[in-house]
Amino acid sequence: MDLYPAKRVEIIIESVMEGHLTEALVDAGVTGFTIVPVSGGSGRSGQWSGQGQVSRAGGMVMFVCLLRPDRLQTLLDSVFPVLDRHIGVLSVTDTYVLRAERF
Amino acid sequence: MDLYPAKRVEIIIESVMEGHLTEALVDAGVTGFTIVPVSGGSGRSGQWSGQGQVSRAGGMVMFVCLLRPDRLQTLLDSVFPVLDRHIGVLSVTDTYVLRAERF
Amino acid sequence: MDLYPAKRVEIIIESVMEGHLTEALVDAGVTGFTIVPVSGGSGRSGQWSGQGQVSRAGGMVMFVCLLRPDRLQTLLDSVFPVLDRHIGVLSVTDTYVLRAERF
Amino acid sequence: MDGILALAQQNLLSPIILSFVLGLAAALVRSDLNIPEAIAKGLSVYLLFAIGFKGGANVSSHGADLELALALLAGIILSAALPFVAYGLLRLLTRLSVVDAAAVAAHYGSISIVTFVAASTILDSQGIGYEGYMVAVAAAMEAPAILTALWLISRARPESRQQDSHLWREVMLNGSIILLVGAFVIGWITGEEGKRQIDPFITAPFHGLLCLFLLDMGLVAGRGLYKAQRVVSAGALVFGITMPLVSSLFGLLAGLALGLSLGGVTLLMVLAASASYIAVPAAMRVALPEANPAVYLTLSLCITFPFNLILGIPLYITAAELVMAG
Amino acid sequence: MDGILALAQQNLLSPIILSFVLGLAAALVRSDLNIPEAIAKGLSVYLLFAIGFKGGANVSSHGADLELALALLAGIILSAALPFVAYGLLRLLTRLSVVDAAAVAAHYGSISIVTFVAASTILDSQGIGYEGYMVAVAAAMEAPAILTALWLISRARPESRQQDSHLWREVMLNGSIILLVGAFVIGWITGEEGKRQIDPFITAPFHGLLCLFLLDMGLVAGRGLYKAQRVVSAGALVFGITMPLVSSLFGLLAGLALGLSLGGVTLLMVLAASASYIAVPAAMRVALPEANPAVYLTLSLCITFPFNLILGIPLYITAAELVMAG
Amino acid sequence: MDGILALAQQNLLSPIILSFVLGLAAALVRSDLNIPEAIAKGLSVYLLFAIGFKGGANVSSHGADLELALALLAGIILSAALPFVAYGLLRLLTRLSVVDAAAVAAHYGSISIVTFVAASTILDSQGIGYEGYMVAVAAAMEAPAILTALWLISRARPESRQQDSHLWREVMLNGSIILLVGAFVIGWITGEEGKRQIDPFITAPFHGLLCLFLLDMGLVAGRGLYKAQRVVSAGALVFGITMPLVSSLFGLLAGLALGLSLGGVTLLMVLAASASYIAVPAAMRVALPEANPAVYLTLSLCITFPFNLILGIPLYITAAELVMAG
Ligand SMILES: Nc1ncnc2c1ncn2[C@@H]1O[C@H](COP(=O)(O)O)[C@@H](O)[C@H]1O
Ligand SMILES: Nc1ncnc2c1ncn2[C@@H]1O[C@H](COP(=O)(O)O)[C@@H](O)[C@H]1O
Ligand SMILES: Nc1ncnc2c1ncn2[C@@H]1O[C@H](COP(=O)(O)O)[C@@H](O)[C@H]1O
Ligand code: NA
Ligand code: NA
Ligand code: NA
Repeated sequence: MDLYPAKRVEIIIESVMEGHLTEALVDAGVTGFTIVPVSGGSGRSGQWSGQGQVSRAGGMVMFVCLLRPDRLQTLLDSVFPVLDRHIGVLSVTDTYVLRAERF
Repeated sequence: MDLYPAKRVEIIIESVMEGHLTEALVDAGVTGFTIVPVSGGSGRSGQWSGQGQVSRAGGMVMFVCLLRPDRLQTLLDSVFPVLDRHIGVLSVTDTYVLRAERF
Repeated sequence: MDLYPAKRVEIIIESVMEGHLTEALVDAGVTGFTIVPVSGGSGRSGQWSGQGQVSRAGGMVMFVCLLRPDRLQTLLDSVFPVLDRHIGVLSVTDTYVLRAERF
Repeated sequence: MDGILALAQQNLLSPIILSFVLGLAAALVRSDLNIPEAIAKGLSVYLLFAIGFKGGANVSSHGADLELALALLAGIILSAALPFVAYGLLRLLTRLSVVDAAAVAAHYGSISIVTFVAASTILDSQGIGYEGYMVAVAAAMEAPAILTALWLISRARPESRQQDSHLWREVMLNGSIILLVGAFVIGWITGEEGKRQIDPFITAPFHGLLCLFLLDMGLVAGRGLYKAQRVVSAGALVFGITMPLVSSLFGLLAGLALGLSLGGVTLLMVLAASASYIAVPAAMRVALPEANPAVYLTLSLCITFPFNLILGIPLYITAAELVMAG
Repeated sequence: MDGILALAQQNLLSPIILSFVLGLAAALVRSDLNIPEAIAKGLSVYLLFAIGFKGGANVSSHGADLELALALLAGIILSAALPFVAYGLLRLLTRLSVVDAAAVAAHYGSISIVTFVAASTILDSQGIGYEGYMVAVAAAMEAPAILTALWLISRARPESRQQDSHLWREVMLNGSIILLVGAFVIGWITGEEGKRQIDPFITAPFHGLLCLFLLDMGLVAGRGLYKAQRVVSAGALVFGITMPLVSSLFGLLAGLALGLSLGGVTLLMVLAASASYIAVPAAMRVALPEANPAVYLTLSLCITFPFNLILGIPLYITAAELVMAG
Repeated sequence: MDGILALAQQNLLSPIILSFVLGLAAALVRSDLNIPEAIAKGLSVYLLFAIGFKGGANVSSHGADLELALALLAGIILSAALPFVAYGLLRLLTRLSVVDAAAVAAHYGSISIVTFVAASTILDSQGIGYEGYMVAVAAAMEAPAILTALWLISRARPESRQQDSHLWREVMLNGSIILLVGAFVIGWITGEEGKRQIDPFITAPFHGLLCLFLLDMGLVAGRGLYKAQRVVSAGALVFGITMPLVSSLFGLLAGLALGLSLGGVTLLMVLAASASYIAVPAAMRVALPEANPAVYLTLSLCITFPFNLILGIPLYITAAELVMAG
């Protein structure tokens, strides 16, 4: 059970952009990611909460993407145009994965 | 697209403390964080699950907070009194972010 | 408020395996973990979304487990048989925690 | 005696009780049957809204000013006083710490709205009337017990820290109290005309939705019972069954003193006998994080709630009937 | 004048308005009362399906071909034209940037389906009939305003980038439009026979479920009001109240020109006067991310929506009555 | 023949089928219309509870002991036997691996409860009666097919590993089976009196809630169809349509042998013809993780389910009518 170095990219972005970001990732060949729901938060534009919300306008989602270190730049290049004008944050963390051939 | 070092603080805490922790963070000037729902878990006090629960007493939430390394101490100082007597765990991970001016 | 080194293990696995994995972890003495709902994703088997799904067959969940570095191997040994034949990814990240005695 | 048994059996064989039993059984055999959290919360919103509204509409057509004020007062006193009884009984029967005992006591002074709803549904199906304002009494009884519990602790541990504003908000502005009182007021203001408009929503499907809610509660209670052995001593178990019986006597006396109808007396007994498992647990996590939630949740949800639902309610009806007939 | 006041009071004291007020009050005192997101979305699916279906079934029994086409056309023109009025008024009354003003204008050209539903419920309870196809007009008015807003910006900033396919999907295939139109078509196809089958679902509990939805909207609007002071200037506030009044006049003229019934004219006034807070905000996040959502959401949801719900609707009914009687 | 067409057309133009078609269409044009997961699960809890309860209450008033036992036995045999047919047909028509073919076979031996519900709703609206215990037969047919599939694999691959306790829990204590059987038993125990209490909940809104559930299924099936081309070969497609026809013949024979009523025979045909897409897929993920879920989900949910819903049910009714009249 060896562990291999990888990158964990976490992107928190507006719900309305979920489809765009998915497309951008898949187009860039980044086909492994997981989407986690988000229930609230706070940023420069103040606090928000998803409670009782019907519109998708206010909400956010979190993408978690594990990938080989050498693919990081491809991911960043494809994500940046989507993230650029929109509300959201991105972080990149060093991590280790099992079964490196999957990433 | 440069990446800047940052800290990723993850706090898993009882749902009833969501409001307190939010206030503590905002009071300490930590205004960027995201709240993720949690559906179950296990700890020293045994396993729990949010399924079918009406009361907020049993549930937990996860705060994810990205911030500049030099602001970490402020965050810890403001969070500790809230976390202290309550159920919850906190972890701090080194990470990298885009657009450092936002944090 | 000292911080102690720890490992953050994140396992994204099919919902149907939630019970198995919980048992495997608890049996291995890993009793601290948190389960986060997942709303969609993409992998080698294509994209999926939990929207409107009634069956548990399609969904996934995320386990987040903080533990002392010396317990990592125990965890990996107990998780591997469950993860092996099933859809899912595992990552291990270096992190720091408060109150080390809890882990 | 025959009356109780017949009533208990009839109760036991109603869809609402059997739905609860189904949930309990499914959880105990560890089926994956579950009601999503959002649906459970939605059902509780529905029940609180419907029961509050119906109570208010009833008051609007029957009037209740002084009577209502006195009943509220009696409810508040009961809620504030019963924790002393509970605390004493707990110290007698168990080895719980001061904090744990006080936390449990708060639950038993406060009330369980679903037990109240189940009881009023059973009264309806028996054709026994009751005062519409009893739902306001239920709301009034939610919080005072918490104050008594905090006082019990501050007496035992004078150094304990001051409670902050979060606690007060948790206690007084708790969502379920606001919704129940709000719906009551809406029902009162809009009266018969309002009732006519939303009646097909709050009356026709009520019984069935209560079944689903009790199914969910059975599931949650059944899951909790797994942990019960480790957490609940024999003494605590005895408490979980004795306390509602004792409390119901206080409810009975208060109901008679207020001159309530048979149904009203029964409901006051039920309120006194029931223990909170939604609002008070949340308040306790804020106010007394060191109290062990497994103790109070298990007692309230896994012992006292099923006891009241299955045996308690028929017992209280029969007792009220006997006393009021005599 | 007495008529308006009586109607306003009667409206104010109905369960639906009081439920909204309850939600607003609970949020303002910062209670933790909340409706889970999934339940709120489920309620909106129900309302859209029911209102769409009923409209379609109504058209199927009364027929509407040319009339319907003309009304749709009028709705599209209103939706496309009103943003110009809104934009002008905003530039006059506020210092909002071009982008912010255009984004707000898009909201006011488009419509709020809950305001429409509330108005038709009030008409029903007044016994005032209306054309079943008005719900199709509502659907037709959702999107055109967005195009006008984008045109306003592209005129002011010729360098602004081309919109991509995502925006068009967001605008034209928006879930609420599809559901409303789809249910309308289903109602139209299945007619009386279909209505008979699902009537106990779409009619009987409608009023009560609308109460719960408005309770939720009160909660959301109340939370939004916390931020309102910082975001909304006095000028914007004036806009949020003046604009619906101005728009309703356009609606009135269009309704008279189309020869609609009293109820139909009122509903067209309501559609013109209402501002979107579900579909357009989402489209704006995609199309104009640089516009400040706090501005348009606060204006639409926290100012104009409550105004229309509480005062606007009785006003529009009375105005239509006066004009059509005269 | 005219009968079938008329029936098919009438079926096609009913609100439930059109709601499914609406969902399908919305997903195919890639609208963002969606039903939250919690609401979809809540709807399925409702449908299972209501259909189980109604069946039980019906049995309680008509009695069914030996008949019921024989029908259950027939259902179990059908469920256990049909996977052999399916497996053979798949090996003939497709190049699926042993594991994939066995996994698909398990789905077709088991049943789809929504197809059953839709069929009984259509029978109701045609005024065709059926045995109340058919819902118990449905429950009994959920699991046996899984055992056959596992046996098929263990025969082909004797080295395959033993199944553990998790699988048995997944199969036998599956939430939907427990709920269906539990509600059936509750209906049986509480009978007419219980039915009277919760009838406005389980009967009046049933049709409408089924529409919303089918809308959701249309959305899910439509999203699945996107992947269908890549996954499903022409042979598999033929299987997805032929298999229900073949199975329904077995159901017809079994129904005639049991001496069921016209409605009962039709429902047994529907059960035999339908393929699971809730319980069996989850069991397959546990038992046969190496089987490709895209294959069995696409076949069951995107091919066979729509086929049965739209064409199959009218066909089975007509076939049963012809045979039983002859
Ligand atoms: N530093 C941060 N850490 C985590 N989440 C953040 C941070 N900053 C912003 N967010 C998330 O992004 C949303 C929008 O941020 P903003 O654009 O700054 O208002 C917030 O509501 C949070 O959910
Ligand atoms: N080591 C851990 N890693 C992740 N989550 C944890 C850990 N320990 C505790 N938790 C979470 O915190 C909750 C309460 O923990 P405890 O107070 O230990 O019972 C658990 O149910 C988990 O959700
Ligand atoms: N590289 C990855 N990063 C994050 N999540 C992943 C990754 N690969 C797979 N997943 C998750 O695991 C699921 C199944 O993956 P797969 O078995 O590759 O189809 C996906 O739908 C994602 O939710
Ligand atoms: Na009590
Ligand atoms: Na408008
Ligand atoms: Na079958």
